[in-house]
Amino acid sequence: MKIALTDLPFEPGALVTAFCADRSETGAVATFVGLARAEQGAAAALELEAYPGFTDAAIAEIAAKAVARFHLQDVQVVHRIGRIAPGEAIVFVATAAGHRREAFEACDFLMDYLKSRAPFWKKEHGSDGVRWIEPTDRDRTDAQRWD
Amino acid sequence: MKIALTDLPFEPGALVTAFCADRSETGAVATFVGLARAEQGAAAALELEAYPGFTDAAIAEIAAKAVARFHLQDVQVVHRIGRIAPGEAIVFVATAAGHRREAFEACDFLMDYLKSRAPFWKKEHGSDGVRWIEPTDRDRTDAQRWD
Amino acid sequence: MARVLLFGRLADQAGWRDRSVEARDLSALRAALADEDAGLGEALAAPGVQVAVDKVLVRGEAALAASAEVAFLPPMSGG
Amino acid sequence: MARVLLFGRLADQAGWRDRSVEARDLSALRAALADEDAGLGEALAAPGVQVAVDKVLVRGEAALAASAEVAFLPPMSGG
Repeated sequence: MKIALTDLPFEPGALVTAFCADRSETGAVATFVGLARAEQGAAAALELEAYPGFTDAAIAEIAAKAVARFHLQDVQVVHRIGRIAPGEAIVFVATAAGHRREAFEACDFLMDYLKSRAPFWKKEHGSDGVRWIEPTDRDRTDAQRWD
Repeated sequence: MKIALTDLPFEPGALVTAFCADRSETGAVATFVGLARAEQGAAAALELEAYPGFTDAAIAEIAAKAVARFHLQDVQVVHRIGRIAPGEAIVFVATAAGHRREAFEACDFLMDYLKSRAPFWKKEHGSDGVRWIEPTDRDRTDAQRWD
Repeated sequence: MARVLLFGRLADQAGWRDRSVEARDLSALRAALADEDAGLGEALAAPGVQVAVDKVLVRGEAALAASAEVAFLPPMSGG
Repeated sequence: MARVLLFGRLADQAGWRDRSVEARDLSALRAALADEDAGLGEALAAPGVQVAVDKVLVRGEAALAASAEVAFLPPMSGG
């Protein structure tokens, strides 16, 4: 299990390559990459704040839950913090399991948590100024599917 | 939309890198990598047969359905054919959408189709000889979720 | 001459996967193949075996153009 | 001296995100901060604002060790 916060751009493909390497009993690897959208120029940049030591510990705790609940062989989460330009990766989640249903559901579960409940504070720098973002109703109902 | 059958090993990470590049309005990329399992030595190799021109056309048709049903911005399927060693990638699916629910569901939908209904014929070379594989009951019920 | 393709266990059973057969329609083609190899004829007619002519699935009878490609497809296993 | 950390809109509102405050417990710390900036005091007490002492969430009162780290966390937005 690897959990990381990074304030530098990262390349999801390279993470997939490393994550898939040397697996002889893994049948399924599901991954998710969240990218910053330009929103047709309305979003100039996204700024994500974390509380190092607290945020990564919270993510590690939920990742451990996912491992137990979905019988994962492995899980990785990389989350960008700081200022993020449109088109750049914000979050990467990878799950490895014997079969695909477990890998998919665990990836979905982790993303719902990361998008709605994880300890980040998000600011959007747009053409009309700066605003703090709260989770959407859909984020909340998506996350409640697992409760 | 890119659909490919290949009889050579391929590297899923490199596909993810290319798939994620230059996307300013994509918020979500879900991917799935199916790997050949060693089954503790019981499976020496997998052999997949396709009908070129028929198999890829069938996959393209279901991929187009996924695009329409889940409002995808893009989709890619790469499927290995021929003899596949444990640990090698069998299938890669990537879906791009504005938001994660659509990307996840489309990837799941495509994998259910590919694993149960796509025109492939699968042979397992094991320690106890060679046998043709049919879809499992779980493959069938998974695929029926979308009907 | 139609080009006949066999896939999966059908090819294993027949001992070939690609050959040419003179036939005007599917029935004549099936008859010609069964004539030569009765076991194969039965296997091709078994439930679950689908037929594609020029890469399009057909049910029942179909006329075959001179250069038709006829594929016999056992139950698909998925990838 | 407790080290006080503010996150998200709380830091924007206060104009700082990291400082030291002399306080034996959370109430004393809240009082010291409100004394200096009444608006901030209110914001820190608003519903939805959580408090972590040494990176562990606490509810209500808590004693503060000499080198305690106290973080005020506005509603988390997810990543």
